[in-house]
Amino acid sequence: MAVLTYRDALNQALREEMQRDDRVFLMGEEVAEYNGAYKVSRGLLDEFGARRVVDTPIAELGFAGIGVGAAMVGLRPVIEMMTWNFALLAIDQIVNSAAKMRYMSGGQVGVPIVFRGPGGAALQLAAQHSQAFESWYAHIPGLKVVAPATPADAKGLLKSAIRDDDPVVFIEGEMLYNLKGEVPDGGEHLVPIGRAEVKRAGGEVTLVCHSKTVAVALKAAEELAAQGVDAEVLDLRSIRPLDEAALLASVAKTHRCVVVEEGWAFAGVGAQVVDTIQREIFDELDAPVLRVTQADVPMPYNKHLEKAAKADVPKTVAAARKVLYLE
Amino acid sequence: MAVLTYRDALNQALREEMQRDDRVFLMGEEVAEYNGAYKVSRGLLDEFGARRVVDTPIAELGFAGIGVGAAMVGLRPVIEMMTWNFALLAIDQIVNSAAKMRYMSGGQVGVPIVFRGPGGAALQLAAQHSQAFESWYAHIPGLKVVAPATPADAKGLLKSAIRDDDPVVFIEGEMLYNLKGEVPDGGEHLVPIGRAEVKRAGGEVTLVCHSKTVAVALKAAEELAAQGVDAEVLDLRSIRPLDEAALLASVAKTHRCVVVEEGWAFAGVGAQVVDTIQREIFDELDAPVLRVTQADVPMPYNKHLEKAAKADVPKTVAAARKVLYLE
Amino acid sequence: MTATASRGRKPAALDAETAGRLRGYLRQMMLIRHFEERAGEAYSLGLIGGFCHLYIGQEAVAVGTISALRDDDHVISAYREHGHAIARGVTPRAVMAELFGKATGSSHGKGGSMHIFDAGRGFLGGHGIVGSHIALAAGHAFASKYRGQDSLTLCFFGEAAANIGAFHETLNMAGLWKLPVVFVCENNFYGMGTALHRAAAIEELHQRAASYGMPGQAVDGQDVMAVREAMDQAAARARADGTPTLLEIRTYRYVGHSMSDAVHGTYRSKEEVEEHKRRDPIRLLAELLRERAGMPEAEVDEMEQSVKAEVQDAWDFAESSPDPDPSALYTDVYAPEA
Amino acid sequence: MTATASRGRKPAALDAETAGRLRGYLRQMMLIRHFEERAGEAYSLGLIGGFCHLYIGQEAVAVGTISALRDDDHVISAYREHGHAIARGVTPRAVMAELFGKATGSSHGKGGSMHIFDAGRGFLGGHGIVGSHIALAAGHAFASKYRGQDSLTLCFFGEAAANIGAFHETLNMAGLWKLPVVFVCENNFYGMGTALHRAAAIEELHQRAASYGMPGQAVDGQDVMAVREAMDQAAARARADGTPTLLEIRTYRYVGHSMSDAVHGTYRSKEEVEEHKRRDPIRLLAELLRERAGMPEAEVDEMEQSVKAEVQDAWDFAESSPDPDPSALYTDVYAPEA
Ligand SMILES: Cc1ncc(C[n+]2csc(CCOP(=O)(O)OP(=O)(O)O)c2C)c(N)n1
Ligand SMILES: Cc1ncc(C[n+]2csc(CCOP(=O)(O)OP(=O)(O)O)c2C)c(N)n1
Ligand SMILES: [Mg+2]
Ligand SMILES: [Mg+2]
Repeated sequence: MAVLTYRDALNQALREEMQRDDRVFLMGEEVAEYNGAYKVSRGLLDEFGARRVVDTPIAELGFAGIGVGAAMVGLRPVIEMMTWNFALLAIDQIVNSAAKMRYMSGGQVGVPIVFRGPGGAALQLAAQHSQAFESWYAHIPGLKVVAPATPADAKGLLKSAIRDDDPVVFIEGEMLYNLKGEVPDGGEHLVPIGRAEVKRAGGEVTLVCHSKTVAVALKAAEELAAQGVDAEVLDLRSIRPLDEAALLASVAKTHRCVVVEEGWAFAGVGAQVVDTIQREIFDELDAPVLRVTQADVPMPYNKHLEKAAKADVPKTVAAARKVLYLE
Repeated sequence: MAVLTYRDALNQALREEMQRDDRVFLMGEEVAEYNGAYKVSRGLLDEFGARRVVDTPIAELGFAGIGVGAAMVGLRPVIEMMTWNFALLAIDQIVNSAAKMRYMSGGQVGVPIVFRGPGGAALQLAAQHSQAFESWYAHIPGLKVVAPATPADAKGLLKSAIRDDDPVVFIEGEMLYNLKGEVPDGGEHLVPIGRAEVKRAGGEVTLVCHSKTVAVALKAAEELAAQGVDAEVLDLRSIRPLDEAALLASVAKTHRCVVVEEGWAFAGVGAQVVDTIQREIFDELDAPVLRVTQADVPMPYNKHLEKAAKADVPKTVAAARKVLYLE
Repeated sequence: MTATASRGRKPAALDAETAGRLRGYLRQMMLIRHFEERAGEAYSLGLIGGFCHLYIGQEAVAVGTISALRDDDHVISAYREHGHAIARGVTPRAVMAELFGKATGSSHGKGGSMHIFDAGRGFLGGHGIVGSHIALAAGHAFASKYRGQDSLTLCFFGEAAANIGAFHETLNMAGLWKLPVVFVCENNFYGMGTALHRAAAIEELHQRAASYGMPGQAVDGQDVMAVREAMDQAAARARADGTPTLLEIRTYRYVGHSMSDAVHGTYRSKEEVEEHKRRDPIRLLAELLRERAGMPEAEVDEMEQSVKAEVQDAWDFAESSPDPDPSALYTDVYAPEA
Repeated sequence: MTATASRGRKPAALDAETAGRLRGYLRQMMLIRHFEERAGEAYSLGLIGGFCHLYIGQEAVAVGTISALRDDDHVISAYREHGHAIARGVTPRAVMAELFGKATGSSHGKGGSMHIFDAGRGFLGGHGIVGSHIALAAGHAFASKYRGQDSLTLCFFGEAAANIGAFHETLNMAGLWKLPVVFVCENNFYGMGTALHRAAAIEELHQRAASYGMPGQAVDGQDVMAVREAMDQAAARARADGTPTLLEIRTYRYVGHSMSDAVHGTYRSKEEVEEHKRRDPIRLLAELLRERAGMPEAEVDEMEQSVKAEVQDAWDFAESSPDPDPSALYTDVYAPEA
């Protein structure tokens, strides 16, 4: 297994799938000549040319729609959103066109497309540039939503997303691009959409997380271990479909759960996780499920305020101790 | 008290607030000469003229932004979305501009604006025209979200929304416009934002609902009464802020709860209701909270399929019986 | 490029090929007209639900443009698309059954009036969000070019859609990348109750093409030959090197915006509607065929009988077709598992 | 209307009033330039975080336009707005402290570089979503008109923003309703790494005004007098009857798009940047004042010392100011309870 950054793992996935299937192309702002705002598409223009790596004007609604239109007639577009914050401008095409097309055409017209780009907060980018929208997209039937936390998952899920026959919202962690990790070799490393993964096994409390909060949960689990608490870390990886089986199996074992996510609390991903757990295994729960989320405010610029706003290790440890009635 | 339709109650609220405050104006597609696509603004052009009742081109993003801009400098715009489905095109202005402005300007620039229009499904309007987005807006700090179920609440909440100094997303029930009900007389009938209401008192199970599902829950409560079950119907009215005190008081009394909503299940309003209940009064719950939602599919056109997709009385009764362990 | 192509033609006799072609157009236009009249009737009877937007008065636009297409081209439209679908060869049975919400409908009853699809005929909807499908059209055209084909995409939208962002973003990219789309702005002078001049800062909408480096042209949409001529030129440009065109085709709807909208009295006068009806595209074409191809009156009557029978058959088919199976609620959300 | 207004002026002596005014512009431009250089320095030292977009090279646009405003006008901009804020009179202290994220910053440390606000001076941001604030500008202008005032709104955006939907929707409504906005498209020929000709189907962006029934004009943005002249005309139209104008002001940024973007080497050559620097707006104005108003070299040196001192003071102020109180995290989400 090679050690790759999350960025290079994504780049490999794109390259391999473009080599494999001429129908796959990449389109978005700065993806070609600039090699990507976050350099995920580095080298792809050189290798595949301007036919398949397409720089666009700043026109998210328009090029998202062009992607959907191309997918309707059999191409397999990968549409890069420079960040998911800007995708609000394109959300009509994602929700009203891509997610509905197969259904409203009575099954005639599918939309095999991937919308991808960084989501969530980076550092000091302030209110308009620091938002995590996975719960929004996961609300919508017709879409699939994935958010990988590691280089291996980034590569394997992106390849699965590109091969998927339905629209996939692929949310990368803006702070994860430089993260290194082992990635299985070869062009057939596929991580199935809809499958969570236990990133650390434990018996006393389940920490549910995805994307950037996987590192938070793992760190919290270490600290908890030092305090004598054995935490399991469950990385959802896919938000829709949600791997209910894996979720319920873990919580049925630990009887306690904390959900850690980057986004806001109200009707966030964690709310759905809570709903699922209490509905399905109410009697297994020894304590209410608690959540660690972004503070319920737009993201401030000042770095201390920003830090205080984010889901982090101390908040996660505290929540875990609380569901264990340790404080 | 006069008996008014929901439509006329909204119309009165607009008229009274426009009479009271010259800063209030109404803008949107077909609001003026056509008297509104759903006739909510009937007569307003005649009374207030084209300065204050403004027909727009089809340009949701643009006129939402014009509304936000006008609010930033002290006007109090009411922006009609012909339906909330089309507001996806304007959501960048609602989320990235209106909701963030006060915060990112350090408190200098508020946005006293109301975005209003019909939400949810009507009859056979199919996938692109039958969506309930309240959970999306309620996810966003900086916004308030209300969804009245009765003429009295429609009037009282719209007046409060117009007087509010922050952006309010006001979601009307497309099927409720002809609903009649008593409305308190006088220009100072204000229903506070953030306050739920018990629409029917009961002791054995709480049916949480809002907007169109209030009628569903009331009907279900009647059927349950006939079956010897005493249900309480709690109309949230405001989704954000959520009246947690009223919610918890009711469920602490009944120990059982069903949430009925029009939208999809995943990370819907009900998921947040569940999260709140189990977090705050875990030990009061005698059964898991269950939810009745739209089927997890885009809305089909065929009327039988559509009916089967919607939250309805039989599904609500069944869920209530289930949390009472009656089946 | 603002002159309509119909001016200055002399009333010479038509050659047999042209006359034959025009007879075909006439029948298609009559079929669409009659289909829409019966759809309106079915709506009043409660056999059709939801929103239903009729195409009556605009038939020459659909027929004049779509007749120029090849099988490998694509057509996409908004919610007023029954006529476009029929002109493209979607059967009246499939369209009517869709309006009736039946399993035999073109979208198996899941789409309804606003979402007619027939992928086999390259008819890609039926879309309900004003302007959004304009971008989809550019996507189909992008795919043609990507694959090295010379097929084109024909995209219909109303004049009110020319004020929304998707129009602008798409036309800019289509102009920039030379995407083979013929953008047909059907200017019927109203978007719901809003007159063109109350919604657009300029009324000569075809001039907006200049902002996107593409040809633009105003066309008389009640003259099917003029429409076809403009379309032929636009199609030739699209096939040659991908050059897109913005055709502003001026027409009129004789009916309300949708079934709940009155024909006149709210935003337009009875006189205005009557005035426009004087240039009815079907009558104009029938007269032309009479004058310049000696078509006997009886032939028009025959056509009328034949389209009536065809539409009645479609109605009967739709009415007697089954509703979708209840299990259909849950299919077509995602692709079936492989 | 495409000729730039600067052509054909003769090098006659300037009258005292003009010379005085231009001296003021020169100092402002030098202040902005120096402020930005120091902001870049502070960024490298880690005193500023997040995204930071410098305005170096474009100073004549801000100064030439904003100098024409009255106190009751509004100014709104995108994320490259430090220069616009300073030209509008927001103090370098308040701007620098905002960049440092301090409680004394113009947005109390919550906004940062992209969200400078000073409501008291009618400076309404600092917005980060390309194009969206163009609609906000039209809203401010709508309010002026609603209140019967003749104040106007000045809206800055980059040339790449002219391809996004908000631009189109807003300009159409502004043209239709005659909203008093001066739309200033600062054409610096690149949107991040994308050259104008790779993003827009036409390069003469001012011509897009024709689609919206408003005047459009290309202006030499390195010549502050030409900018001011075009702005005066646009402002007069806006105040007279609300007529909006699209000014495409051609300029150049001497620095990268943001701090992580190289000055040259990726999407533009060193030669190209050097070539543009030859028409540096500050040097051009200093030369003009020397030639036509006999301004001694020493005065430029003095100005330089004075702006340096002012920026150093802003830096010291920012550095020594406190961070916001931790409780500030939760304020300003909603209006305080009455
Ligand atoms: C984005 C959006 N806004 C509003 C509507 C509601 N609506 C449906 S059709 C229509 C008028 C469109 O007029 P035009 O484009 O001229 O087409 P026509 O109906 O005349 O064929 C409106 C406002 C919509 N469907 N989508
Ligand atoms: C809607 C949106 N898409 C993409 C971005 C990312 N982005 C920020 S600035 C920029 C380039 C804008 O260029 P231009 O409008 O020419 O302004 P300039 O930076 O040259 O001043 C891009 C793509 C954004 N902020 N908003
Ligand atoms: Mg129209
Ligand atoms: Mg630029």
